[in-house]
Amino acid sequence: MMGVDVLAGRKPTTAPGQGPVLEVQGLSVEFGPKGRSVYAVNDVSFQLAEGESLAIVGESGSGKSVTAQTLMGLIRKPPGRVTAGRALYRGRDLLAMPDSELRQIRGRDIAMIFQDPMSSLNPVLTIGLQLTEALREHQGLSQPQAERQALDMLDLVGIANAPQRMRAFPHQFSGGQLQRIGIAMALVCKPSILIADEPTTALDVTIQAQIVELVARLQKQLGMAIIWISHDLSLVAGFVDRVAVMYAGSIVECAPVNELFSKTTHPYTIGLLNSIPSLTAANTRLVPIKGAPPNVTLAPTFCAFAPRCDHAEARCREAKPPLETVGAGHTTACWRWRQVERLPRRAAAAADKLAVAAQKQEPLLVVSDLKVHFPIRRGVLRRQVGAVHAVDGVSFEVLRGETLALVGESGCGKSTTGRAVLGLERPSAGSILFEGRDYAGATGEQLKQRQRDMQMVFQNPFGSLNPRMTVGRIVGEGLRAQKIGTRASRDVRVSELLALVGLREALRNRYPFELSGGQRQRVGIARALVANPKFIIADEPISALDVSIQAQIVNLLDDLKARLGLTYLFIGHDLSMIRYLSDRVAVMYLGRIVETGTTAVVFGSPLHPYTRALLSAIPVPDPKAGGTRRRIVLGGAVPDPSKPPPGCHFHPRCPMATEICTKVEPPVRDFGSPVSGQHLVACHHAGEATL
Amino acid sequence: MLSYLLRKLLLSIPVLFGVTVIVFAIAHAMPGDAVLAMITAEAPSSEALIAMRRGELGLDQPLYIQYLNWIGQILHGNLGRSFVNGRSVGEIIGERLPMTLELMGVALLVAFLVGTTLGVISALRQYRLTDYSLTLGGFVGVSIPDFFMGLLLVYVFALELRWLPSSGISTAGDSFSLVDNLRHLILPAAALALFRAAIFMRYARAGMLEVLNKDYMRTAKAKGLRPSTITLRHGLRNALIPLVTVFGLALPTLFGGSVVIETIFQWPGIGLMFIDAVVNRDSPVIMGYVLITAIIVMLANLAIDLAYSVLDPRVSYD
Amino acid sequence: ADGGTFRSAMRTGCIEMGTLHTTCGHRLDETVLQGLVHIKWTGDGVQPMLAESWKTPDGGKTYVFSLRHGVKWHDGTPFTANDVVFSLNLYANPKVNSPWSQKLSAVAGYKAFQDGSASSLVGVKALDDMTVQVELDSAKPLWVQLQLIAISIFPEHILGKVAPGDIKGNAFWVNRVGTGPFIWKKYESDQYVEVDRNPDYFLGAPKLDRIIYQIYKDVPPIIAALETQEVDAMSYEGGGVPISELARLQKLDYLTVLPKFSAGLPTYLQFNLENKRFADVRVRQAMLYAIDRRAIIETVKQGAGELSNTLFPQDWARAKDLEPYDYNPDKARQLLSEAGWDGSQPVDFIYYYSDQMNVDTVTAIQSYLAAVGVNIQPRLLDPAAINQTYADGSFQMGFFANGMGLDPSLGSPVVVCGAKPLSMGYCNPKVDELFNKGLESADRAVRAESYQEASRILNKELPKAWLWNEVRPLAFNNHIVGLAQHFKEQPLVIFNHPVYNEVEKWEVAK
Amino acid sequence: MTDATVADVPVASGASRGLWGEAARRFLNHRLATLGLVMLAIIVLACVLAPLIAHYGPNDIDLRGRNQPPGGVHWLGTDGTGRDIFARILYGGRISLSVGFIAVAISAAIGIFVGAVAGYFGGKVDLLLMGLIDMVLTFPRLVIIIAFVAVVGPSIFNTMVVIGLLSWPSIARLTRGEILSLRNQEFVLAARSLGTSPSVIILEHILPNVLSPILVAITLDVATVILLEASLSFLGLGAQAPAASWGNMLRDARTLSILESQPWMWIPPGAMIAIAVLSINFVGDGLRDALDPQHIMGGGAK
Ligand SMILES: Nc1ncnc2c1ncn2[C@@H]1O[C@H](COP(=O)(O)OP(=O)(O)OP(=O)(O)O)[C@@H](O)[C@H]1O
Ligand SMILES: Nc1ncnc2c1ncn2[C@@H]1O[C@H](COP(=O)(O)OP(=O)(O)OP(=O)(O)O)[C@@H](O)[C@H]1O
Ligand SMILES: [Mg+2]
Ligand SMILES: [Mg+2]
Repeated sequence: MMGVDVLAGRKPTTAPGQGPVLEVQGLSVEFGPKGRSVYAVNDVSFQLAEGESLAIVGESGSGKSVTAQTLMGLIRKPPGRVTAGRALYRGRDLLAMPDSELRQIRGRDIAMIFQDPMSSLNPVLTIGLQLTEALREHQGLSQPQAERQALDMLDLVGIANAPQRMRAFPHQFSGGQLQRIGIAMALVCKPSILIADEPTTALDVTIQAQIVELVARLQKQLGMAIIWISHDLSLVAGFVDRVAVMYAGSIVECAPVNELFSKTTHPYTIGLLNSIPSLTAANTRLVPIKGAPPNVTLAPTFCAFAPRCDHAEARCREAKPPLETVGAGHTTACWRWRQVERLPRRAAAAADKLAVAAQKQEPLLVVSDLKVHFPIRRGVLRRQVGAVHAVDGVSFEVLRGETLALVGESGCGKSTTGRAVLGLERPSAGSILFEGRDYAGATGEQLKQRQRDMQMVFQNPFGSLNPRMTVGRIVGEGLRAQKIGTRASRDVRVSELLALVGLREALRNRYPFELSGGQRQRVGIARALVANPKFIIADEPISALDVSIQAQIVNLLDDLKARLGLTYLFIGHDLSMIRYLSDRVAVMYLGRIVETGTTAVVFGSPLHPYTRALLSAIPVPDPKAGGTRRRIVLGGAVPDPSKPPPGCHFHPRCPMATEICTKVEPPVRDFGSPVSGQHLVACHHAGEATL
Repeated sequence: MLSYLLRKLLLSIPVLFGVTVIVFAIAHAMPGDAVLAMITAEAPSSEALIAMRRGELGLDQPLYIQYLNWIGQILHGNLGRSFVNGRSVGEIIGERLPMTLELMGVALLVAFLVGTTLGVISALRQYRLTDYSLTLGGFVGVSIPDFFMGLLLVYVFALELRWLPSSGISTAGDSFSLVDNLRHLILPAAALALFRAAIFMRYARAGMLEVLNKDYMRTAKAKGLRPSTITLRHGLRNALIPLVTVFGLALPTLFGGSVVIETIFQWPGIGLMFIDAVVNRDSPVIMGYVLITAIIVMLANLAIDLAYSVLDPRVSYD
Repeated sequence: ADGGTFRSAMRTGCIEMGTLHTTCGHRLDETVLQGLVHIKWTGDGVQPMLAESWKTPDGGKTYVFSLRHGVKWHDGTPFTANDVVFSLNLYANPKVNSPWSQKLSAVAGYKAFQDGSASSLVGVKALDDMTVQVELDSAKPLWVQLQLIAISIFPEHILGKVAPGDIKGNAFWVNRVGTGPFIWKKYESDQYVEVDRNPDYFLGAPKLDRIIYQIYKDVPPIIAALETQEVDAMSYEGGGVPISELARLQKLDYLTVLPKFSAGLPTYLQFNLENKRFADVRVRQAMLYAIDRRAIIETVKQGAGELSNTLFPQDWARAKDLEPYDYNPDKARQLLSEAGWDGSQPVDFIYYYSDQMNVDTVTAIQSYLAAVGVNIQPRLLDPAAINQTYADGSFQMGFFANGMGLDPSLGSPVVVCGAKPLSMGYCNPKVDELFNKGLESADRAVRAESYQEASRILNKELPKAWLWNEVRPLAFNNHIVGLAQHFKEQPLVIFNHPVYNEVEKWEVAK
Repeated sequence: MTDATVADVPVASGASRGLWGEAARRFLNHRLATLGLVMLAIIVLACVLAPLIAHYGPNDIDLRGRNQPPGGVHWLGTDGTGRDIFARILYGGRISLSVGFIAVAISAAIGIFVGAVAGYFGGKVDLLLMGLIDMVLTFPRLVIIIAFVAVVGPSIFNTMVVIGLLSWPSIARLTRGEILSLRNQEFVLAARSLGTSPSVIILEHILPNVLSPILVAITLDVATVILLEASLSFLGLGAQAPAASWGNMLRDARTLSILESQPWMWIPPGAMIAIAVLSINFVGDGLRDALDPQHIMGGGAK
């Protein structure tokens, strides 16, 4: 797989630790006109040694990308402005050199992988061209030569059938493949520094694991220094040497990775760690960072975290703390780091999570053998030539008062299932019984009743709110649609709900674009709750949110469930969150449910090979654990739901697959016990220990 | 793709049918007919003569019969004969269409090239002096009606500077030479093109601005490519895609514009033919014109769909 | 020989239909196809062309034409009496359906031919190879001068092979073979007709190498082309120089501009006399009093019009003691109120000259009429619509002109009884009688009496409100010798008839 | 779009201000747009108040005072029949602008309706309406106008109606496209799942969100139609003499002598068209920016 000559051309590098290849000093970047500046990056300094890997983490908008892009001269000027600082690459200041000179360094010496693989590739050019153009530009290679190198690189990142794929266009690849191509493109000139700007955020958990693995391996093989930008501390914990935590444009803490976890000194870092649900300690309440993300339009003359910090004192609001050295290679920017450090990591606010009676209840929703097929039409007469088997025979129950989580990778049919349950999608087969009644074909009053009882919280907090309606109108819409109450009583109810989800009354007349992500999602929840539903389908309600805000929303959903006795169907792919908030889990793969059981059982003793792979891909915010856990990295990408493989849908990617799997659809078997409850698994080999 | 084209073509049949029915009805509702149009005071015609002429041309039959006759001819691949001079409409159009296509083609091409180039420049220099002056110039260009633009151009380039001939398709009586033809083409093509160039410029600017913000532009820059490569290969290629639609929408209006321009510059294309046909109530010619232009517009739209799928590999028509 | 090229602007495209079916383009014809006789360009008689001479032994009932010897068609075939017989029959053939067939309505057997009971004109006979006899139904002393001049002679050996029904639009018309001074060379539709020198022309070989008739639809390009010397003549066929461009062209020393060339075109306000509103003669008179025609001629028309108060443009046909209808709005108002005119009703007013001067004229008329309480609403129509409007009488007033430069008798269609649609319901038997009398003699003095009397009646009764006789400014490039001189001496445009203009004598200045 | 960027925008300003108020504020902050609006307002006002502003009627001829250059009494000079150019510009503006506005109002009404129906209901309805759209798009607009005007007579009102009836397909297409992309947006699904009726969904959720690109198209169309009227005037199909429109004033000035030596006859109508077109487009740009909530979120956000 690894082409020998790929590495042969590599310039000799010094070993890690031998003097910095990149040294950033006091970098500050602002956007917009003077006087109304956005202070995106404030006085950022760090060093990168040859061959070292550094992670920069921080919530969205904290200035990670701007920092990286400034180094490569990629920010647009105007509106961007570098107001101070130097960035020395092997002694030469990247910020001071003319663009023509910087162009020589870009791509050749410092390369970048971008966040969204689809949008960062040019959709109208073949990937062959996009891979070779940098080689031809920088190394003056001929097209055939460049193509050979590009092919080797594609092999290296694991794109099968590379020669043919060179002529394909970006849209013909899956997300994971695209990101591999993005990596190949960055590495093709063998740079000495690789900057990876959230290269996996747009990808699925299983694919994410593949990519992380790949980059870590390549970094070792090629011996380059790497800056890995992420907002997910747990993701990077396993493989980087050092971590820099950014907040509001500044680095607030920078430490070797082990030390960051063991000896955390900055309150923000602590907050970050706390808001991540732990895989080991279930059923503890999440601890969100209070307040909203910082206002970066204020000049950075004080500690930007102070408004959200429990330890803040007057000094914090007046002067910006300098980066102080705490230990070897460990710096922090907090006036009170000594006190902070001494404090114990805040114990999770104990088990105030209401223990919902896990006893058997009658089911609220029974879905049996649900199929949703989308026709594919072709030809002159638009005949139907096939179907996307988005949901292909799904059965499950949701019990009154419980939270059932539906998990699975992107495109496996989770949303479609949810929409079918809600009646937004017409099932091709199967039945959906809600409170024992089948609403298929229901009209008028009946339908209204179900619409009142069953609601959905949508995936995308921005897309699901009409940008031109005020919060008040949005929340009240359900009441108006259902013709509930008078105008005045509706107003009262809206106020109630705003209070319930923790939104100030003053927000009522605002428009969605004036809200933060967390606030928007609360509006979505309030809207769903307004007509007193019994059942809520939450379609990935937190996946678009920042870590620190995710915790807020999850806690809110939890509280509401307890207070209002709601039942949830929670759709998601973030397994650590799901583990935290669900009572039972159903794992979906390509239109079918492969495993169902109580959360404890599914997470504790998964039986389906897909579930196992999924679980192993969960990043753990602990470098030590990350090092020891065995990861099962699945090969291949999600297959096409219009041509699902025969037999067990999972067999092409399954390490345990045998003859029978390719032919016979596995029956659902119950491996449960009276103690652990039902544990349904659809696998021929379930229970066999080998994996 | 093929089946998409077939389907589009199939769909276009009822559309064409609708167009012709309506135009036929309207053309016949115009006051006077081909026979009356030919009468002049110098050679007054008797009622009997008029009736006889009407009979000859089939104008005495009910409208739907006339239409069915016409359609019948069309199905035999025959566009009928001109009421005025009895020549085959297919032949007349065959003679003149190339002229119109030459004029429109060159005008469209020039408008597209000039408009796109200026639009790209304008976008790259957004909110600078160049951008503002191009925008302003563009709007002035958009504000001058074709016929006045034609006169202005003739005044400046034919009368004052004497660089170019004032009208016609070639020097009358000289044997055809391409250079001569092109010299005659410049002014009418420019009169048609200027307005459209301004429109293309607006769209190209908007398209380019949109593309400039795309992530892949940043990727291209991060690869250390030359600015020109970035602008042309990565930027323009993508910015062209929405422009293609504008290109397609420009066609029907271009036919309208060419009627005016052909009249002003005595360009012997189908626009000039059409105006005469209207005056003469020469409905076979009017219908021929309508049918041909509708077909051209449709084919052009198909071609644009094709161009779309070439320019944008993501588009697939199935 | 390097005789050079003469380029003439022509504002029509009516070539493809052919001579038999067009009422325009006859100027072109005279250089290729010719008739037995043409009008002399001085307007004072006819010029023998293919007929060398003719006699009428019985005072205008029978005409015997001796044809010119040695004339050859451009393809070398000799011209004979057969061609003449063939051509006259072609004009009268009902299958050809020519608008000119009326010109032969006096020929014996015309009716029978037209209604299908005869297969040719019995009145037309070839006495021998070079002699043709035409017999009329009754004596018409002016028949040759007034009717025959509009008839061209076609080659029987070519068109004889074409079925009469297919004559219209035949390829012959874009590749004509004639006997004239120039040989048809090339026709480019909507571009030009090129004709080359005929060295064998019977009146002497032309000095010019070729003539190119450049076709234009729009007037401004002709002006531009004149200025850039891309064309040499803006004459009648070009529609004349727009008044607004006159001054501009007059400044150019290489052009001769004739600013006041009489077009023989009486211009008038048309009344739909079948409409009661215009039945009272006082209403019609009031309209003339209301309009300051002198002011319009001086300003809008820049002098391009001769005030006129009756139908005839020919001096000799007009009485001297006509009512002048000088501008007098008070009188107009008084007449209108006497006639009980209802000014609150708008008047539908149609016109079809779309050039700026005429549009301005209509504007001025509208304004003058409004001042006395006649509220006209102008409506610009194209010829087909005008004819339809005439046919169904769906209008009230209009602004029109009719060409009749050649002879006062040509005015009859606009005033005689029942001459629908142009007479608009006017009928005065006395006028009809005078028109008939005017054709009974060839002597101008005798004829003048009848026409002058008619002019008096028309002046009083105003079936149309005569405004002026149109004048067309023409312009010619001086480097064509003979061209401008020729038009300078021509008294008026002899509307739309082939004129012997001595084109073979013109040349390009060296 | 990440949420943090949103939070960067100061949201402190008055909470009770409505979207339209907000849009108006943003619109007024758009320098070119306000300039456009002010110019347009001046033009429209001047045309409406023409009788108060102009000393002359638009059709008051003065044959002895024709072709006068601009000066004392006739601010912009006189034309070939001595009519006051300034008065004609003002009265002509009434026709030109109302042609623009009325024709576009007609086409916008039809276009938005057809587009909304096709886009929202999809399926057979969509197919049918798309066929109709294609048909009208391939209509030779000029042919129909010429023929139609010949049938019902040349009146500017007729012309406006025909232009309106023929110009809607592009707006319909635009609307349909926008709606197709909105139809499955989660906020629409959300409304459906709440039981909101289709008409309310179209009116409250969809139309307000597709309005801004459509408004831009509409403003561009107004400009195009003003020019189309000019072209029609050239063919004698526009406003009928003696009524003035900017288009037929230009047509009247279409001679070389006027072009060369009487510029006061063509520069004013030409300039008025240019200024009107420019202002309308500025207003259009401004409207787009003002109605686009993402616009204010600034920067490179798309
Ligand atoms: N072109 C720009 N104009 C104005 N502000 C900008 C621009 N680009 C970035 N910013 C601002 O700079 C700040 C830092 O942005 P940056 O993209 O670096 O965040 P990030 O840490 O990469 O966040 P994410 O995780 O969302 O990618 C943000 O507040 C952002 O709004
Ligand atoms: N209207 C539709 N027509 C055709 N195919 C569809 C349609 N809607 C969804 N699909 C396909 O059905 C499959 C399941 O889609 P669905 O949205 O349910 O996935 P998901 O599990 O929610 O994924 P994600 O995590 O990305 O939201 C996908 O392959 C999708 O492309
Ligand atoms: Mg970023
Ligand atoms: Mg989904």
